[in-house]
Amino acid sequence: MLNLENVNIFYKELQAIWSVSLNVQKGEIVALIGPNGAGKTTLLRVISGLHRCASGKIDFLGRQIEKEAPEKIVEYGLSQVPEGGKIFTGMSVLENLELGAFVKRARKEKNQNLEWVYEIFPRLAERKSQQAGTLSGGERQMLAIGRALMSKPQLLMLDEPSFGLAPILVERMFETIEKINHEGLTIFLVEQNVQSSLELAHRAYLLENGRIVGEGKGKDLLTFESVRSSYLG
Amino acid sequence: MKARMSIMALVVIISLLLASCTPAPTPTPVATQAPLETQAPTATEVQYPPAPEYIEIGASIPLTGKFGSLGSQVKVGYDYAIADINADGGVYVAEYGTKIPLRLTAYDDESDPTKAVSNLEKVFTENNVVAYLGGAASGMHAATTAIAEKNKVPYLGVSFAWWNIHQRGYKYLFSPFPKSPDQARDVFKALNELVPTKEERPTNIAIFQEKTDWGNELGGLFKADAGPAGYTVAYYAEYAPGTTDFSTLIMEAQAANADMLLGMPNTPDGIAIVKQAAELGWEPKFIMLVRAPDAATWGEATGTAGDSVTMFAGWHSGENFDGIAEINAKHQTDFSRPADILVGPAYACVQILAAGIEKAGTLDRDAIRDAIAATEMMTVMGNVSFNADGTGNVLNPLVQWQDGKMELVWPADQKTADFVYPIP
Amino acid sequence: MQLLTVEKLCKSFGGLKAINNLDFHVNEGEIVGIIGPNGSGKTTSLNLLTGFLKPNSGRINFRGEEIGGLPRHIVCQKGIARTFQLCKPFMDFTAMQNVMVARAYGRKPSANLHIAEKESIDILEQVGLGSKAGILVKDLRVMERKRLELARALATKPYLLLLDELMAGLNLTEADEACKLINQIRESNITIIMVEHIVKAVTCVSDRIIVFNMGEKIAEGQPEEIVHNPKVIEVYLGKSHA
Amino acid sequence: MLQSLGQNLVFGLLVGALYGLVALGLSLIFGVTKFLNVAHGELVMFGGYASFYAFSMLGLDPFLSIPLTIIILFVLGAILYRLVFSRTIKLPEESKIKNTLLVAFGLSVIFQNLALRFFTADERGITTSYFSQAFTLGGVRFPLPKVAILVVTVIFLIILQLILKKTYTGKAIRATTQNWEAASLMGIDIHKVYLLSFAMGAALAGVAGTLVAVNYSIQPSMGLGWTMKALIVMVLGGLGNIPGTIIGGLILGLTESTTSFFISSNYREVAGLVLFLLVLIFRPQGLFGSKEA
Amino acid sequence: MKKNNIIKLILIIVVVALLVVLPLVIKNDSTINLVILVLLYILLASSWNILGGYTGQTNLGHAAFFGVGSLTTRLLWVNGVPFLLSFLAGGVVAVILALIIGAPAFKLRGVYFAIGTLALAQMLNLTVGNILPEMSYNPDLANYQLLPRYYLFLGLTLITILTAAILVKSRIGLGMMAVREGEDAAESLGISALKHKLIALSISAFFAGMAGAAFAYYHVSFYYYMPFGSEWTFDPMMMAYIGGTGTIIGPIIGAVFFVLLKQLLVWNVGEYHLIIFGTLFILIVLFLPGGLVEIWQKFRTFLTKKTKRRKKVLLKATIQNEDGIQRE
Repeated sequence: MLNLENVNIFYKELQAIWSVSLNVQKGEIVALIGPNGAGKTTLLRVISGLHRCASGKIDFLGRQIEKEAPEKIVEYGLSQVPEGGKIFTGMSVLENLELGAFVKRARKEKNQNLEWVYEIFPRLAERKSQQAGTLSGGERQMLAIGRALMSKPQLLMLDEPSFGLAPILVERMFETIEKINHEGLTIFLVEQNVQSSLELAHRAYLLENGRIVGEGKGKDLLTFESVRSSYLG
Repeated sequence: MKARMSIMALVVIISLLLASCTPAPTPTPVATQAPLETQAPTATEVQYPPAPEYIEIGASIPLTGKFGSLGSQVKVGYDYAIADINADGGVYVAEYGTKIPLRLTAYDDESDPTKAVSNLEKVFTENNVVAYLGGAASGMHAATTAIAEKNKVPYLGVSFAWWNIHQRGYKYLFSPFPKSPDQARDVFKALNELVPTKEERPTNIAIFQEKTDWGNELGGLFKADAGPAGYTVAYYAEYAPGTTDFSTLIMEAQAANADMLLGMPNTPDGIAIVKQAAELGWEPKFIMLVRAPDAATWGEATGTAGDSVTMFAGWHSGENFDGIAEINAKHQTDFSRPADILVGPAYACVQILAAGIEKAGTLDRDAIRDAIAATEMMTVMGNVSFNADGTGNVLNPLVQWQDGKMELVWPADQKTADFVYPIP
Repeated sequence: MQLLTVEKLCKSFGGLKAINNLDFHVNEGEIVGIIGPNGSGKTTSLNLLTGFLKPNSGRINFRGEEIGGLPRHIVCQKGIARTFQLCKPFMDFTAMQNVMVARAYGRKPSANLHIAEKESIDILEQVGLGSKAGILVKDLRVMERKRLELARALATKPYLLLLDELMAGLNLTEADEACKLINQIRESNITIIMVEHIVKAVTCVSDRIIVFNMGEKIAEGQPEEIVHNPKVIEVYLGKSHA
Repeated sequence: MLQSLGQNLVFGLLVGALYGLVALGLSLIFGVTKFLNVAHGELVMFGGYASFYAFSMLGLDPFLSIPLTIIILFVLGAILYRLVFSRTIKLPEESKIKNTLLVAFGLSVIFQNLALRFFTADERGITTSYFSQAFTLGGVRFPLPKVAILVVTVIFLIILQLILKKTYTGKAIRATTQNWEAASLMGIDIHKVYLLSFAMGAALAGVAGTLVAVNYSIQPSMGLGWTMKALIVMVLGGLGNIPGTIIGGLILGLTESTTSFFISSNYREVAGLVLFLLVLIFRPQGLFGSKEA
Repeated sequence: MKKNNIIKLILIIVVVALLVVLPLVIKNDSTINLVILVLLYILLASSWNILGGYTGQTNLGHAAFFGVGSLTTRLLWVNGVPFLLSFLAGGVVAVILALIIGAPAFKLRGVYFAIGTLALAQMLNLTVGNILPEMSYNPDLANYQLLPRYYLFLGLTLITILTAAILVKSRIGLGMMAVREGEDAAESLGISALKHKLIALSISAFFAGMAGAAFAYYHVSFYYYMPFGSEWTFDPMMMAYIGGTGTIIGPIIGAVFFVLLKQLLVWNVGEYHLIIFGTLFILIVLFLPGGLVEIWQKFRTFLTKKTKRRKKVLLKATIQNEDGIQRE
């Protein structure tokens, strides 16, 4: 579904990602883990078209997307939940969700999708007319995911959905992700929370210093020494 | 690297020096100063020195900025007069025994007195002008006349009524234009003549004084002359030029039961005053705004609000002096309307200057200055002579906007239309 | 001897308590590592120590003086220097000028720029940038920028040096170099606090490690203890690992 | 006295609405794109001339020509964005503000001189047949052209709010303002949004220009004065805060009119500037801005 | 390096000497007036640059200091205070104004600082216009001489440039530039940003005030409020940007270029000169963010790259040749 081949990324003159190749198959949950500064977010930004890669190929559903504008990539069915959610705090919850369905493809099915998102996150339905800026951290993250789901994506990329959440909320968050996946959505997950994400993911990649240093079935990778050493030494 | 930068700086500075040495693109004639030991012309054979190609005149005129509409009129007057004189070969200068054409070098000063000053300096040194023609508006003249005095160049200017500037002892300044004292005196004189029945006349005057030196002068004179002429100043207010909102002044004038308005606003301020007066329902019987309605677009811009407003224009195309018909014809072709009010006085300036040069018989500035001072001649604005302070003795016609057109309503022997009173 | 003592330090943004009743101390000559996951309050506490933020309550005592809430340039002049997580070099300056600024202003500044220049060269040599003195920061590589950031902090002649995620983004060899550098700095009698995300980054040099989570101190001890501390492992890898 | 004060306050409010409308476009543009378009006053001028010529040549009532003015200025705004301003869009915020300030300053020089060439330096104004009509309420006069200011301003405020709140395009504009990155992750073409907001801001300047031509007069060098007013109002209302901008305008109008009433009309502009500086010092986020914005 | 410095010094001496003898050689008043105008703008642009270019604070209220300087000097001078005293008072009063407004102004950042200073100058402009609406005349018109005024401007300009050059090489100057490059980092290194901004503002204001004082001495007649007009801020600022901010030579080149170009356009294209000028200005801002100085630098790097490449090509060629020879 998503296929990266030898992607190199620079920030100004500094190389952030070194020849990364990875793929995500339909129906999978794939996790990308690694410590701070490893380049995970950068990689997601490039996939979404927010930043250009210097070289390499990115293929999504048979389309070359490495040179496409972000709005086109969303149109093709690839949505991202950015780090920290980045919800529109000055707008109501409902408006945030409506914006999620901005692309033409999703606008027609807006109401249907809205019901679907409310079903997944009943909390959002309760707060739909509330200003998004007044939501709690967990609710914000739900909103961010809900908003991305509104575009009816085929592949959902999540950048640290557990960031800043209390442990119980993290657990629920991962349960939700699993649930969404069961409904047929492919998921590409970027996480620092190694334990939960590896338990959840079918497959995982370990990114360190801009390079893929490990790859494997999610639970296998959990016992992989490099993961442990990558964090704890 | 820095050394090379300095080289560049040097190159730039040298090019600057070169640029400033090279003359302006228009070739400047080598203006020979009039030799002082002029030979007494003998009847038989006279040896004339080679005549300069042109008689150089310089001006700085506000063609843009807030006085742009006044300056453009003045410029047209100058251009017409010079064209007319040059069509005849120019001005006869006895010293050279020939007619020499006039050439005006005029720069736009963007209604900025500082720029006007440097423009006049520029034409003085680069074109070696024998005389200056003024721009427009008192505030501009105030800055430029000092330059004329400093450079000892005769200066003829219209479109300014500021009297006080003539009291600074300037020798080179001449202005064939009605001055504040004339305007203050004549507004009451005209009103008393035009409205013979005392009961019908307005009684309470509101004066809106622009906070400029000329405004201060004229406002004070209005105030001083009102009483003796039988009027009361019910309201007197100052405002800064550029004010967009006059509602407070108008309401206070209204509250003071004023039924007559005197003021000297510039054009945008004047437009705002009459529009807002109408909006607020203030209906004075008589309005005189000395400067604002000068603009040819006044009628169009103010519509009915600006109708019946009067002013002292200094001139009107309907006057019956020689030469006006030709000017009007030309103006009609160029602008599809008879000459604007500042065209005539500007034209007269050039007439006076040409006569002065001819009388002086030389291009010596002091001689020209003395000749101008002794002026006593008919121009397109009537008979002109100068007082010792450089103010002119000229006709001061009262003009009124009627149906989007300017009409001359006073004095009676020149009038083109009847005075409309009270304002309907 | 305690160089720095932090007592009951609190800081909140809006309703969020970023730092909650924090107590810790640093002894003279020590290297203390502060670790914790994202959002645990590491950088906030560093900002509180250096005057970039004003504490809501609590005390920060440095060399017998209360420094909480002092303007940041005063804090620096009192002898606390810091580096930034995202390097903040003066981009249009050369490496040397960067260091010179610090030497001309920090603690015991050299008002004479010629002297400052000489001293700056020494400091650049010390961090291994001697040959890059005249190069614009724009043209330096990441590791070189980090070294420069360090050099700049050292040039203020601090008693206490705070390093904010110095190790992040470095590869193994680079990290080794950094460790060597830090040990070398310790030798010139400078106390160091290293704030890092990854435990590994601080174990090689730290005498003591403090672990933050959710704005509170959850563990403190020798590096070996910390690596095996169940609470720490839980915070990093999840419960089952513990 | 009291009646006179009442009249004063009413005029202050009505004129203030015009200040608000002039600032509205500037504020919209700044809020979305962070362009400091100091050539805004010149756009107001073009709007004024558009309705002036529609009035004098086509005999079109100025209020009926507003749609025409909007179209002209909208297109002009779009061209300006494409040709000039889009080149600064990728700069970081601080240098974007500085660069657009400089660029716009150059533009205002060009516009003024173009206007001079094409429209001459003459003062122009629109005086309709009904301009002096007014109704009186409790002794206070409400002249139609001034009331029209308020009506037009309110109408456009409502239209703008409806666009921003109810349409997808408007929501896209708001989303881009809050976080352009997240907006583009929603599938919003942010360059289109920038273009649109700039053109809309220019169109609003055009509407304001019509009102200026009706109530005051227009000429090529009028721009700077209105830009200055707009800048003050924009900061008073809180950068990019749409309703705040209108309220900021009203406050400026009231400050000016009460100053002329109680002190002297000479100091009405000065009072506005003093108010502005005080607000800047004590509440730099504007009277209605939030600290985050 | 040393050789460069000597060349530089010689160049500076030559330029200064040229400027000193200029009015003695060219006795044309309008040329001297033009050079005075250039000097005035160099003064204003260089003084603006100290705060705007070196310290990174976009000050749109520079005219306030220029105006206050000219107002003070002119008022004192016209009222009989000895010239030298009134002249210096111009600069001093400008500094006092700077110190009064400095602390509150620097609470503002970025766009707020810019608009705030613009409003301040505008406020002074209007107030002075209200209080002193009269034209101010030169008290001694009969004895007006251009030469002393020229040398006054020249001297003042040289002092300003010299001060700026010394300042940026000093510790304070280093601190100022560090504040421009990044306030957070600068403060963390022990620099008080506020103090440095205030120093920069005061120096900038002092020279703007002195420029105003010289203007007051130079101009025969002007309105007191005129030097407060925003064009006295915008023109010098445009010059600094055209030449290159944050450099000593930039504002000088900018001022010379600006005044000359404007004059040339006035002579050659007349009515359209401001339209062309505005277009050129926009092009410079958009495509040459470093100003004219940047062209030079780009040209230099281009040259060095080219020579390097040529050397490489030459080297390659030799190697190939050698190969060739061997093959033969």
